[in-house]
Amino acid sequence: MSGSRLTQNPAIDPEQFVKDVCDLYPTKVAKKRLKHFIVRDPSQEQEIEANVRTVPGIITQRGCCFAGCKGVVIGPIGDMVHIVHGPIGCAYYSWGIRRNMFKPREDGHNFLPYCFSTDMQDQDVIFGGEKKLRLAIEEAYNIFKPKAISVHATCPVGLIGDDVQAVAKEMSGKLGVQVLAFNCEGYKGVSQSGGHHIANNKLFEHIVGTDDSGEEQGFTVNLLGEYNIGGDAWEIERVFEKCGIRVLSTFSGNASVDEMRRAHLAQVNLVMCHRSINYMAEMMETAFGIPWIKVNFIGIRGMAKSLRKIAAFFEDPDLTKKVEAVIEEEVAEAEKEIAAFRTRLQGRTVMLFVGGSRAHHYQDLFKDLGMETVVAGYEFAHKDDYEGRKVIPNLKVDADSRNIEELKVEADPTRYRPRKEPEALERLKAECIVDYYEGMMPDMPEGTLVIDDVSHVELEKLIEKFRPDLICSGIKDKYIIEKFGVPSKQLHNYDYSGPYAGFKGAVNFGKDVDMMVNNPAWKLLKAPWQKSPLLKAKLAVE
Amino acid sequence: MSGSRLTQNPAIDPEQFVKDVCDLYPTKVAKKRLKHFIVRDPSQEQEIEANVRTVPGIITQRGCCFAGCKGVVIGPIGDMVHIVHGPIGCAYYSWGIRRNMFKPREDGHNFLPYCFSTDMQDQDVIFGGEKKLRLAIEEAYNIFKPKAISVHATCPVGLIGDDVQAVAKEMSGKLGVQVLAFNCEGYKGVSQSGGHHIANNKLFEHIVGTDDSGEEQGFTVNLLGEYNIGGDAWEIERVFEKCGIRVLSTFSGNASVDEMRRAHLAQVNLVMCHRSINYMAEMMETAFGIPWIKVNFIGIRGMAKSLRKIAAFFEDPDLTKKVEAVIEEEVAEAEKEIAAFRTRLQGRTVMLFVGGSRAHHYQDLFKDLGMETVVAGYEFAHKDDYEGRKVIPNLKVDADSRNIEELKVEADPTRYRPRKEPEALERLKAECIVDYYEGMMPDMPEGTLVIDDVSHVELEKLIEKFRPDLICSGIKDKYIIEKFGVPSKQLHNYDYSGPYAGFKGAVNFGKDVDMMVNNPAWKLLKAPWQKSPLLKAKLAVE
Amino acid sequence: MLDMTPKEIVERQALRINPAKTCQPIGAMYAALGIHRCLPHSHGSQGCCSYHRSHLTRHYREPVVASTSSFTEGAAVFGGAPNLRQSLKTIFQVYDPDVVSVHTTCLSETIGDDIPSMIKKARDDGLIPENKWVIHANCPSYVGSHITGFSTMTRAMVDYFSDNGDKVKGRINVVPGFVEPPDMAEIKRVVTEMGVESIVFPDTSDVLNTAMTGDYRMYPNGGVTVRSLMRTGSSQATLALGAFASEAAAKLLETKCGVPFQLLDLPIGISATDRFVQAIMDITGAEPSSGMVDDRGRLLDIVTDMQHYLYNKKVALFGDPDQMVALTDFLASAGMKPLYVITGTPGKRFEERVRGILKDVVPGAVVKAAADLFYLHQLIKNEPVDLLIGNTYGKYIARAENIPFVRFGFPILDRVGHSYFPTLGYRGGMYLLSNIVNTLLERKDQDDPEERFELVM
Amino acid sequence: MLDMTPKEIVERQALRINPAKTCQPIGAMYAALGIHRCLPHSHGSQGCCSYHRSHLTRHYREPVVASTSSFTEGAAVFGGAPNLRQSLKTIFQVYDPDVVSVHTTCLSETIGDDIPSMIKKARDDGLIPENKWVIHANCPSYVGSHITGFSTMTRAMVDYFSDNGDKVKGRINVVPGFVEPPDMAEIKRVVTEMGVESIVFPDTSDVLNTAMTGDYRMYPNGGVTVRSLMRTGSSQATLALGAFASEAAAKLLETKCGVPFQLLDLPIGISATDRFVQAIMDITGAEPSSGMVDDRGRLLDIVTDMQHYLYNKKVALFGDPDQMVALTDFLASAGMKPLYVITGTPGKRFEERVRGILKDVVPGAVVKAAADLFYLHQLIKNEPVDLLIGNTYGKYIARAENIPFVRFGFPILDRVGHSYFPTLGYRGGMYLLSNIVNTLLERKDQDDPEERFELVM
Repeated sequence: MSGSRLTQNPAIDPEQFVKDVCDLYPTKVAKKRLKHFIVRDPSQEQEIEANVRTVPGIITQRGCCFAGCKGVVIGPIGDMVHIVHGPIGCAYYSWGIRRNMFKPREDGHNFLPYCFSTDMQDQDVIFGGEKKLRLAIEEAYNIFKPKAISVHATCPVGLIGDDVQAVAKEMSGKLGVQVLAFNCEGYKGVSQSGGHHIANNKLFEHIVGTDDSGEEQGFTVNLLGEYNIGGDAWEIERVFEKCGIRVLSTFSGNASVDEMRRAHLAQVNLVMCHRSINYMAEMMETAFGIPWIKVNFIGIRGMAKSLRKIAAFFEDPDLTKKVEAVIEEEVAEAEKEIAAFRTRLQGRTVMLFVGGSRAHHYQDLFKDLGMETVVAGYEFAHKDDYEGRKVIPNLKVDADSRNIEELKVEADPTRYRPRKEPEALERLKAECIVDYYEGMMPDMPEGTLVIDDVSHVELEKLIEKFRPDLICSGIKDKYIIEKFGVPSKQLHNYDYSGPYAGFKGAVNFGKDVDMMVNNPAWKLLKAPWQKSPLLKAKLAVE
Repeated sequence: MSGSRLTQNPAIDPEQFVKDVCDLYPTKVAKKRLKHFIVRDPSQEQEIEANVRTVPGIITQRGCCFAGCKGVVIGPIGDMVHIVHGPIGCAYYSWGIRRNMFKPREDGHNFLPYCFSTDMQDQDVIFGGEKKLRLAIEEAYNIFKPKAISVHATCPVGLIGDDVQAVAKEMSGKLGVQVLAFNCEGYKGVSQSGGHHIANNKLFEHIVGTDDSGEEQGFTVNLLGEYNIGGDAWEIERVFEKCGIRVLSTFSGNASVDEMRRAHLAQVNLVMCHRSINYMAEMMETAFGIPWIKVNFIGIRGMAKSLRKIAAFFEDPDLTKKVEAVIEEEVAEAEKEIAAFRTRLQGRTVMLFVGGSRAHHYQDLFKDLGMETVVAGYEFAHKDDYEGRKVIPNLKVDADSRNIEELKVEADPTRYRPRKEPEALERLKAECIVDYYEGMMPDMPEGTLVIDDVSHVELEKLIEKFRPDLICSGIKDKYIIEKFGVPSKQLHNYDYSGPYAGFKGAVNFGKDVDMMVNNPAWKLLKAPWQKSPLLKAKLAVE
Repeated sequence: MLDMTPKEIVERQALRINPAKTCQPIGAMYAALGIHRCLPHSHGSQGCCSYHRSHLTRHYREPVVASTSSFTEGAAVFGGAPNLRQSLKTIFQVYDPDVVSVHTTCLSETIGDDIPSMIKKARDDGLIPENKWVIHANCPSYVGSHITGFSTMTRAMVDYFSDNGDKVKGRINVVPGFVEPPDMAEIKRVVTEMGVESIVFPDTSDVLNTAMTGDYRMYPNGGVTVRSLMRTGSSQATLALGAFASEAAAKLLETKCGVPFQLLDLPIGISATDRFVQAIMDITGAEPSSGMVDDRGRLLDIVTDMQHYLYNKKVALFGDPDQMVALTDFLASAGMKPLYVITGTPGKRFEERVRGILKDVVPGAVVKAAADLFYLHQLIKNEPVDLLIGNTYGKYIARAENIPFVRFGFPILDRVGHSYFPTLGYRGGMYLLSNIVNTLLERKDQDDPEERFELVM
Repeated sequence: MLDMTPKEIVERQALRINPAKTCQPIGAMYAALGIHRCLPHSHGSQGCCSYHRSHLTRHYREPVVASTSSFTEGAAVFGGAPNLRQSLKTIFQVYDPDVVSVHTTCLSETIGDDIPSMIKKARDDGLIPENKWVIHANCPSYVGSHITGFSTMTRAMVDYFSDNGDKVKGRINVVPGFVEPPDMAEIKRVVTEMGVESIVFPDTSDVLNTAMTGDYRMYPNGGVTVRSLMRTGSSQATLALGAFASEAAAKLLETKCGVPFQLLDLPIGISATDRFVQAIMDITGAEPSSGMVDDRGRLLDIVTDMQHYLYNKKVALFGDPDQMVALTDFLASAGMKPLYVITGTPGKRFEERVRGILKDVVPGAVVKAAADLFYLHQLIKNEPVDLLIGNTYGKYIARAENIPFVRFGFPILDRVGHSYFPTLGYRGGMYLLSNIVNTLLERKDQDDPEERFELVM
């Protein structure tokens, strides 16, 4: 592909566009924002600014630390009671909206449709909320007898000085049930991202590796950073099962806390959402000797490629054969089914502004559909998600990042077990199969735009200037985009559809994109009289 | 009861009311209509005009001969295919609206939710419709393989001279399935009543007594003129079963044609709707020796009384004991359950304009509820329904009645079997238990009004003058009455409720009447500002 | 439910099973109720009048008053002239309408009663008071359907009342067709909002959706007045909405009074309403109000917002031909797939029109006039659909095949709303489409397994 | 579904499970969107703004634009003044609103940020352009509920804008409360139809139910203008609809500008709407239009027509307090039995009012403020109901207990209609009641055994 659609139109100079857009801001703000734009030039090592504060007043997609911790990583664990400690809102807004699906296990425990909060009142803010939190944990335990309880601190909790860790420990002892406390107050960090890290840390410290029971045989994996939105994890597991690969635990889609406790028994970790879960992958490798593979199960070819990476890791001829057979069968079927969509979508343009990984993942799938990603960016990613993990050593730690604890991890004295001979591991690393993520930018061709933490006004201008055929974003942008007459696909919640992962998911996605892009309703934006000047009909008596 | 509410109000002279209402008509019409009004004076033998033509232009409740035949008597037989021969309307309007319920028997045959018509077109009217009828019967047979088919002639069929009887006979022979043809063209007779008679005749001639198989033991009865509206027949059967009385067949609610064929094996016929089915009762007595009992299963006391009549007929001490036990139990329970309704309904007035029997039957039930029937009348009854069967010998046969065939019936040479010794039968007759119906009028106290074939304008005036608490009528009147702010209970279709028969039905009816009469919504007829003159509020700045 | 219906479809030439139409006179009666102070009169057996009144009453839950010639066997043999004379005498004395609309029935048509002569004689003999009118429509039930009767009675309004005269620029006639009272009101509202004077006829709004006040009025406030009907002849143009129900009247008005007409689809959905609005603009030069344009955009907004639940959904629809044409167009434009489109009313024109709409969208669609619900059910048994749209009689099929069901059309006997909320125009489209979407969502909620039960949809 | 919920009810003092309320700021944001060209600004962490925008967007399926002070740990420690200053700078340059409405959050409230001083300083420092306004509302999330936030922001409109002045006879203010855009439009329509001039504030109609036209406008046509808000101080009187959402603003307007107010129930159903109309009559001497009286009668007609399906039906309802009060009254007047009436918002006043309504009708009713859906579910497990009415979160209970469910209130995340069809006023009552009746009928159709499956209902 030589240059993107953006650069093929001589009337549009992307560099000029970036400049014009930033000029809308106050000068100092403009200077900051400029660094979040890249007009791709693959011949250069390009650097983008990411994971820094959003300038106050800018209308951003971003959320808070609590959202990243409770909302993204911890909330999906379905057989735990997750208590939000704070005023009612934070619990309320993170209740049932993310479509992280869960099927209860044999014990029937399922707290996913529930919302638990200490519903803090002014008295609690004035006199401290620890007492209420203690009582809330006890009430939750008495009513539900869950296997574990989590507590999530919200903004005021940190300020008034409630020691949620101490309360958790105390109640854990008193009730005999594990209580995990997360200090994920909303103001921490610059986006959801801090919350992911906090969640990773606590799960690693208190859950992973706490149950050594049972022998785990065969090609066992953990799915990390797969949240089972719209049932993605189930489609992945369907294919895995055909191949003979067994998922021990998922972080944290359809997750059971019992299974997470035994995650350290797996052979390899598969990392889907690099941004939200790479901490866990790293820590588990250090502590237990489990390497990780960056996978992307989104897209037909992406799925096939990821399966091959897994096979390559295990270096088992039978598995490789089985994987290849499954790929052949599933790809053929999927390709057949998307053919019609592809015909109708070929050459259409798309922009992606979403999350910390999906804006990259879905580019594979759009390629399968013949669509061109002309602009892409993340909401809360770090530089390594754009430029690859190679930049990590050089990341500067600013005040906002420093607030999020970096655990010191060492090899677990009893549980560390290298999964590969050192040379094999080195080879896999050299082949970029293991412990490797190259970031989004290498996949973005010349002349495309990369935009970090896109703002409302930037989105408006992008649409006006480039009028893409589709924009993938979240709920807050969706109807703004669509009022322009441009279809907008929510890639957080899949517009209440899914699964989109795996082979069948790709077909499903193709169907949904075809529906949105080619919906006849878009032809009705203008009434006939708005399209052509008023015609006096032959009937009119003059 | 000394005089009705109507006469207790000195400001209202019912006689004057009748005169005033009739004065609204053209003189000749007024003279005719006057004969349809009776202000009850039990000290006199009062005569009412009934079963005569409605004057054209008068807005009447009445329907046609087809409605009486297909709609009332034949349509409810659920395991037959009923084909309407004519333009589409007659089949369409008689499709599924009457709430005659049916449960299929073991063979699963159930044609109740279906509507069959020859959908006659102009070509058929011009060239004759027999060919199409033949084909329609054949198609019906080929598709459904029913046990029997009926054909119902509509207005134009008679005029163009289609010989439906001949076609039925021919197709019956050809297909080997019984085909009954009914010459029930809409213009025959003066109301639905002619259609009942036509239906009775054909069923008697071709269905009843055509299957002698099996022995029928015990206290066997047929329910005649019970159409299972809202499940009435099922409630009656529930009580019968408790008593040990067995229903062989019902004419024609929840009716199976197979069971009707064996109706002649029963011990006694129980006549509910005297008007629509008395022909059958009479003919079966003549042909098979089955006496009939006029029953009324509507109302707690009515039900009890009817059960006692049946026991009296069978003269079996065990049955009598059982019946008394059932009555004791059921009456106590029902009385308990209606007590609250009765408290709220006591003394309320009701008018009844419905059918050929229900305007009488329901008076019993309203008495149970403490309500007073102040005006009542039938839609299509004959003089005997008002004045009792004693007047039958003196009825004059006019041109309209003469059109409806009167079958000559004789004792069946092989099937006639007297159910009672002659003296026992005579005694039962003398006790008014058997072959006796006294009509509605004896139950109407002094000063109440009896009105035959009430018209729209009469109804309006009745409401304006007497403002009853409830009027029972049909769908055409319902909303007219309610626009006056007076609740109107449909006694044809029970307002989609029921059952109303039997003990539980009476309770159910009490509940429904209480709901209608005491519904708080009636208090909202007028807005506050319509009730009191405009008040300038204290807020108004003058 | 409907367990007797076999899957295998065999052609029927004679037997109609579970019709999707009824007979002419009820349509004539309904149309006539749209004239202010008009008493419909059924010239035939009592049963016709009783059935038609009952059926309309069940649909509207409102008083439906009409009289009958109460034919007996004598009239059937010797003709109904005396019955009609007696009727007129009784009616004018007792019920005092401004207009008596006589419609025939299959009986009087088969007899061959000559209604115009009878009316003339009645007039000559003084049976019709001064300033009172008797009009008539021939309604042979064995031709067409209830839509035909409606069309004929509407045409009779032109025939009896429309006066030729100098054309009043900017005033239009709208013949709305066999639609609901709130639809007729909505048409009036929209045209008025464009600042255009209109005469809508017939007009059953405020006749068949009246208030509960404790005061019964035999002739409610609504209905087109005789005076307005007379003035239809001097309007600038006529918009006939629907070929089957409305074209005949408009055509006669052109012939009789030289008022040109445009035949339009019923304004169901965006495009058809656009064409309706455009036609008014073309004729009068008026512009749609900003509120109307907003409503248009709101309707489109529902389509795009909820496209996930609409797109590619297979729909079976049945009903009256003008409704089916416009509805098919609307559903297809919203991304749905009308797989079966059925009307009971005969008419090749219907099939051609609907097939034209579906040509590129659902090439395999089954489109059939003069068809019935038994056939539709069999089609569904052979290839199921995701949604059924039609009148109340569809509920048997919906239950038998477990298909979500939206009630639309005539009659609706088992739900409320159709008397109050229009389905015509942009606003009506919002109501109809919300109903469709919510029905599909309700079903999805029922079907979804517990782990896929959605909070947000 | 909800299998973890035990039947046995134990008192909880600390743990809220499945709330029937949310926090203040979202209410403030919603109210502020009802000002023309206003950009709501959330003074707190980014998450608040994101959650509130997302939630409102899901409910309205419309753009909901708001900005945030994007607090980080530094701001939490040292206060949010610099963030607010930077925000105002950015906002006015980039988004050019007429009004910025700042609402606090639990974070900035706990910190103790003094917003009025910050605004004053920003104004003094020239950060607020000429003819632009910055207003504020304190929204401690740990007090009250979203209704409180709505009430406070509405009060702020009076505080910042209302000018005392000579009273204009015949002009009234209406504070509609936390109701839907079409409800606010319906109130305007009704008042206008009475010939009365009114200022309705806030007014989210044409803001949160806009058209799809292909042209995005960050500030849609709707919303009460600043000019109108200024003029509220010279209106003749204020009608405050709902004690919880609207009284505070009306009271302040009385104190500040001497405009007397009447506190009324939300006009849901016949009686409450009667009182609303009567109040306007009392104040202005205006009369209701005949169309309104007709609509009233139509609404009553639905009640009487469908009484068989409503009477004595046990209902559980939950939602915002003003809605619950009026709805309870409406349902009871239609013969239904509200057995459980729950709101998440705290307030003894609510309990007293609803108990008063139900005193004679359902003496055993459970009425509870500051309650939650877990409790409601347990109540239902102990004595089932025939119908559940509430926001989308009720769907879990409805599924768990297999109860027919009518969505009413905020939020509705899984159906359409609430953005377009009012539930206030006589017309709104028709929509709401039709919905209730049809839901009950749908259920009856599902439950009826085949032999009792009804064609006519």
